[in-house]
Amino acid sequence: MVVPLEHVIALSMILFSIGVLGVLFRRNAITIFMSIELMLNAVNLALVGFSRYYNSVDGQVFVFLVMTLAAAEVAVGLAIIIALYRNRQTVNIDEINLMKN
Amino acid sequence: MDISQFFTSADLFGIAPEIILTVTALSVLTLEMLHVSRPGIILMVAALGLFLAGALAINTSGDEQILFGGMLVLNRFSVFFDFLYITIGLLTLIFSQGYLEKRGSASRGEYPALILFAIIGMMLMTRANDLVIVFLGLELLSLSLYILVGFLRHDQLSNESGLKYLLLGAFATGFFLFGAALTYGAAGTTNYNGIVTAITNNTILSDTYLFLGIGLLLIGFAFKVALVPFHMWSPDVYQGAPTTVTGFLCTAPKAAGFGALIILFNRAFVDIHYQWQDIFWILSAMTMTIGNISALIQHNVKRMLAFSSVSHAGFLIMGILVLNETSISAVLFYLVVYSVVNLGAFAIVSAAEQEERGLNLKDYRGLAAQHPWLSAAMTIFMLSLAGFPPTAGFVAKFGLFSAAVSQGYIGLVIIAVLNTLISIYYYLRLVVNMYMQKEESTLILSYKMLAIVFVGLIAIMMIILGITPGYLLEIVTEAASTVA
Amino acid sequence: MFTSIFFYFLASIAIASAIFVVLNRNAVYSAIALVLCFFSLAVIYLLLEAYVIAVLEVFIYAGAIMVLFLFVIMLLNLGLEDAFPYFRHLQRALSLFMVGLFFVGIFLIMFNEQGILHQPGEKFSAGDIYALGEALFSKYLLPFEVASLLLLVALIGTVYLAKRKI
Amino acid sequence: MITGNIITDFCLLILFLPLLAFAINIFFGKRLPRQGDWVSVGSVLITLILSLSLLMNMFMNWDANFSYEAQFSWIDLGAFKVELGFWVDNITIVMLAVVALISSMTHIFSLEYMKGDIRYSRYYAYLGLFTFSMNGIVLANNLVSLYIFWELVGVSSYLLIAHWFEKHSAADAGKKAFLTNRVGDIGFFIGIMLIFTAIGSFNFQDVFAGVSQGMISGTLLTLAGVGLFMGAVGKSSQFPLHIWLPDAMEGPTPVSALMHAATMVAAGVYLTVRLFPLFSPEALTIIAYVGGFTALFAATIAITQNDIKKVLAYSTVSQLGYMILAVGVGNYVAALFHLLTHAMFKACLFYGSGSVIHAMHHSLHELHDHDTDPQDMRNMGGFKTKMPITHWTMVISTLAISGVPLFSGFLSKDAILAGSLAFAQHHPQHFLLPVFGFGAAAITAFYMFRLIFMTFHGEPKLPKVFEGIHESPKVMTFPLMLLAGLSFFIFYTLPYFNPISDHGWFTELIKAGDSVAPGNPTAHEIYDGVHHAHYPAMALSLLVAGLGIGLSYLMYMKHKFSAENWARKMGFLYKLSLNKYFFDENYNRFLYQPLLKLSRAVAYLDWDLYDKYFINGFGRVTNLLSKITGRIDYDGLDQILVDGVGRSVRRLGKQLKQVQTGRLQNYMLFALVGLIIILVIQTI
Repeated sequence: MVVPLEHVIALSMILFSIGVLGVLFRRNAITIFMSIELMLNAVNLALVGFSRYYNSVDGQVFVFLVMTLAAAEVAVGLAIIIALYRNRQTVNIDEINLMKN
Repeated sequence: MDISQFFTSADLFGIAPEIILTVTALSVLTLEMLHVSRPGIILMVAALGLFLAGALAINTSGDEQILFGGMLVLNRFSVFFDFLYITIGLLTLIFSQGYLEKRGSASRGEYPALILFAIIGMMLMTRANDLVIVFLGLELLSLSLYILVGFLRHDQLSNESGLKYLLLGAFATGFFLFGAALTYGAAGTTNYNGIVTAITNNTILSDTYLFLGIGLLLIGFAFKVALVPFHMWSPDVYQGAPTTVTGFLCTAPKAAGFGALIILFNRAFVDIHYQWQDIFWILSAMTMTIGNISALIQHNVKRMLAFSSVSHAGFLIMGILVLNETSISAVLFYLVVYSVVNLGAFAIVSAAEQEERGLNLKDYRGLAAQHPWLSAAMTIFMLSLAGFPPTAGFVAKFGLFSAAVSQGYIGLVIIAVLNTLISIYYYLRLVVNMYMQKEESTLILSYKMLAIVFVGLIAIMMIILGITPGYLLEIVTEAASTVA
Repeated sequence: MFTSIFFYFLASIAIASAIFVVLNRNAVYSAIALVLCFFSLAVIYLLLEAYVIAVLEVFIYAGAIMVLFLFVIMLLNLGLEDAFPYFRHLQRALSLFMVGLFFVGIFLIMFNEQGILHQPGEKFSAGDIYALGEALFSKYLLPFEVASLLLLVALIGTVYLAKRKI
Repeated sequence: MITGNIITDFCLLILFLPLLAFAINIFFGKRLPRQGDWVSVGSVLITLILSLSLLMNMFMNWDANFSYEAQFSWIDLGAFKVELGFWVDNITIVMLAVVALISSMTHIFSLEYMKGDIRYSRYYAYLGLFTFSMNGIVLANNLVSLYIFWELVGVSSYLLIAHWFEKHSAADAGKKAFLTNRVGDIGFFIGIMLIFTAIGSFNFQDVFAGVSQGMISGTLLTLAGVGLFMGAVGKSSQFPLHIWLPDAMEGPTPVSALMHAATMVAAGVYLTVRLFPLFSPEALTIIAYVGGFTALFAATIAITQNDIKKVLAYSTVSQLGYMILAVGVGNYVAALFHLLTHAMFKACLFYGSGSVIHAMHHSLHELHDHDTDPQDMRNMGGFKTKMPITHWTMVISTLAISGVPLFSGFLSKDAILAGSLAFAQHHPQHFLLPVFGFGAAAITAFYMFRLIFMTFHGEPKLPKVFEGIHESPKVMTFPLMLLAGLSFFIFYTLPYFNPISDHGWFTELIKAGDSVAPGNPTAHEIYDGVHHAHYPAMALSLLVAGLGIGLSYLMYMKHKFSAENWARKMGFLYKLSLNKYFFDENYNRFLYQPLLKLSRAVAYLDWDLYDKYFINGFGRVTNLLSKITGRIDYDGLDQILVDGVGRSVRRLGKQLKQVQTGRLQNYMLFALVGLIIILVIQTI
């Protein structure tokens, strides 16, 4: 016996919200990034849950692609963070605000 | 399992433009690796690839084709967008000549390669018939743009823009994906045709999933095309990015985003589009108003153009609100005019940009005396953006407004007309600074002859299109008729 | 019965570790908590009979991505985050409020409509490597290829942006 | 005999020759001999010949119902189609002739007036653009091309008014003209859209047909009419958008003449005349009141102005009010008639004032006096002997504008006043309209003669300057004489010679059509009414004109009354008039500044408001809340045990420095709020 679909989705939503909260809370660009990973994982969980419910493979392929994207995005993101750190010696999002009106 | 159901040689021909562009990008990178990186050569190779891709794209523009077992749909609509992207890409590459060197970075093969990859991503977005493809296209585009925005590695503003764009983009991707997942959950498939069938047959798992799914997908797009209140990244990012990239950034993703939105709402969610009209109405009114009013007080040309592009997105949303053949063709026309004009304007801004100068409105004082032709071109661009007759911008706005009026959205059109009035003020401020100020301009414009020729061509085209828009109108009507 | 209890247990671990990720000041601890979260998610995937995804979750997320994170954290030698200045609490309070609103809102919409829960079928045939592999190389051939482009772009970008001397 | 395609060819040439001159001069002007002025003058003279031949053709045909339309498709989106084209009838032909004549005179006059200007070729280029756009308005057969040329007139007027943009006042005046016009244009655009929504066509004939079939009626029709009229309010500088026209005097004087006599401002009147059939009775009443009020209102301002051009500017506003009033009371042929006669004598007055200013300028220049205002009438006086031609031509046109018999203005003004009188006889509740009309007539006569007396008669106020005054060269006096000649009645009453009846070629060839909007009287009824009111109106208007002239004579020639005394006695009224009823100040305070503030406020939303006010302001109030959330932030234990009070104090200090901007997470929070709002709206 497996849990009902709604419970999986609920868990996914909780994780997603925590991820959003992390993005809004943290000051460190890297941890913000980690929170975004959390959001993506929540999406994956929802996709797997639906895939299980529909008994189809589509959702899982989607997960596979999301993982690819996550890896790519993290690589680029961390590269930008490193480039920024070289010029600024900080990854604190509050200090990264040269541009404003 | 019969593989031919999913993959035949026809499919291969269908994605030939993408393949050509990939090969071109890889050859550009190889040339860079071999240190054959004279900018002219790289530009030539890239342009060749773009031309070839364009030729192949037009070759496939017969009847509607469905490729890869329903992943892609090729029709005149998608071909129209293919051409738009190719034009934008080509112009960006031409206008970028010499810009990176001026900003203290070497000319790198990665730059054209990334633009080519972004074009592939956009092509996929408007050819897509499946949420998976839209998602991948969007991400291919976004990833390339993150890197392009941060391309000046030693420039703090560029770094910062890159990081801001990346974090917000990834944040938006999260919402987009969650929306896609919920839509999948509601319909049991990510294919547009499947979604339509599920909605019409009412085999939706739960309306809630669908409703949330559409809402979140919409948010994802709203981030990418910068609708209020999801626009706040755009001025910062536009300001810090290399100016030529800014030109690309405010045209290409908008075109692709709107193209994909039209397909999404006109194909997958066509039966429930009416439920979302209020949202589109509000988004449109807010976007144009806040974009315009914020643009009024900008002193930095790039920020001003950024807010102006926000307001243009508000006008474009009107077309999606109405969503019939007339409005779609009006959106397509608008996109062409808007993209080309913005590219031209940013080309001039990038020519004027120098260390610590050339980005403030005041720096443009008296430019007309020194560079009468460029100033004339800039004037035409500004008038076109403001929607002033007899430039093409007027025809574009006019078509869009009358499409909305004919469906009874008079209130929104009145707001839009008022906004157009406001926008005149800040567009003309630049013109007035160029023409009506006595001070001798100290700007030293640096540009390549080729770029100037193309700026002139765009300016002439805008006037011609304003007087005889018939030819382009025919094309957009034909393109719109295949989706409407 | 056992599986559902196990699911809720793992779910609470995942939530707890996620909260830890968000609230901890030390980036390294956050990263490790995130790995824990990923592991519990992987086990949940196993319970949902998505075996390949479970393995990929461990390999890619816990194995590759988090290592990359830790690597960068070490490279940049990040210390604790600064103490939160006073006024940022408001941003936080507001964020908390908004996210809460978002969450509760969605929760309400999602469950107000029908009390019935959708119970997945007993048998799941699409979770193994055969099904996934076949889908990837037939129906999803194009997305699979495009994913490779995505990785290529990431590769180019990373090398260009992060290499000290190019 | 000119017919069919030849008319199309003529129209195309008339339309595009000035544009060609514009293109040549803007790009190559500086490299051509004489900076390319001959290109412009030549092209505009050809258009003059062409339009005069059309006029001759009209006389030869003598067909009141002549109408010709040519069109081609411009935008074709399947469901949405726009066709552009020409609509030529007698009204068009007369207007074309007026525009071409005044434009050619301006070109010729400018040869001398603008000699040596730093942007000489650009000036001629803009004149060409202006003429082109005005001809476009006149020839348009549909609302879209009308709107396009309407906007173009706005742009070119901006360029010309701000020609001397080194002067701040000129640049500002240009901007003001442009922006004020845009305000009217919004209404215009909305009106066009309303009509298009209801009828589905932009073509005038189709629109009229649609209105007569009742496809649009009632309030909607009134709204559309008022919207369209708003465009005319902006362009023809009617109350309350009249503020730009006097400022537009900052432009070169020939431009003022062109703008005031034949182009820009005439466009608004022309529009209401053209669209007269579709105005509903309610819309016409509004039009009549706006026009009548403007006529009187502007006249009262003109009394106290001392700048010679300002007086003329307000007199233009007032005369335009007359025309609009005539349209409002249904007598639109009279409006067009007054437009025609007014074009001649007002252009003459402007050239005359230009001639005077030119002379003052040169005289002051030789004295190296740069402080004296060459346009101030208080510095003039007694120029009669020095500038006889200018004097006599101006006197003739002043007689015309005052409505003295034997001159053209008498005929047209009389027709308008008779129309308003007849209207009031039919609708006694609108008795104010003729009061406006006759009041304005008296005041006009008064201030116009004040201008003549102050400038040309009496003792020279500045003898030194007076010494250096000379008559202007022939290039400048020629237009003056020509236009003064055209101010005699005879040119408008041919083939008849009755100086007190407006019966002539104009009234025979341009017949009023019936309104297609329900509820309006037919053209015949209006004609009858006017006919009956003709003699009472004439008697009254002669009386008021005589009063005005006499009072002016006594006050400024004989000095029987002292103008200063009167001004002092009516202190408050005098000040109101002198300061133009404080319109500019109020617009600035109540419209412009709030808009600026609003835009700042919205910009604040983007960065400052949130950070500075929201967070700081609310921060104090919700100190407690923040402490609570601070506790659950992270390691509640850690915070309470280790840091305790000390941290709270430090926090306060930091907070003051923490007012930063450009924060990413604020943006995200905003987006989240937007998302929630969207979901909430959608759920409800």
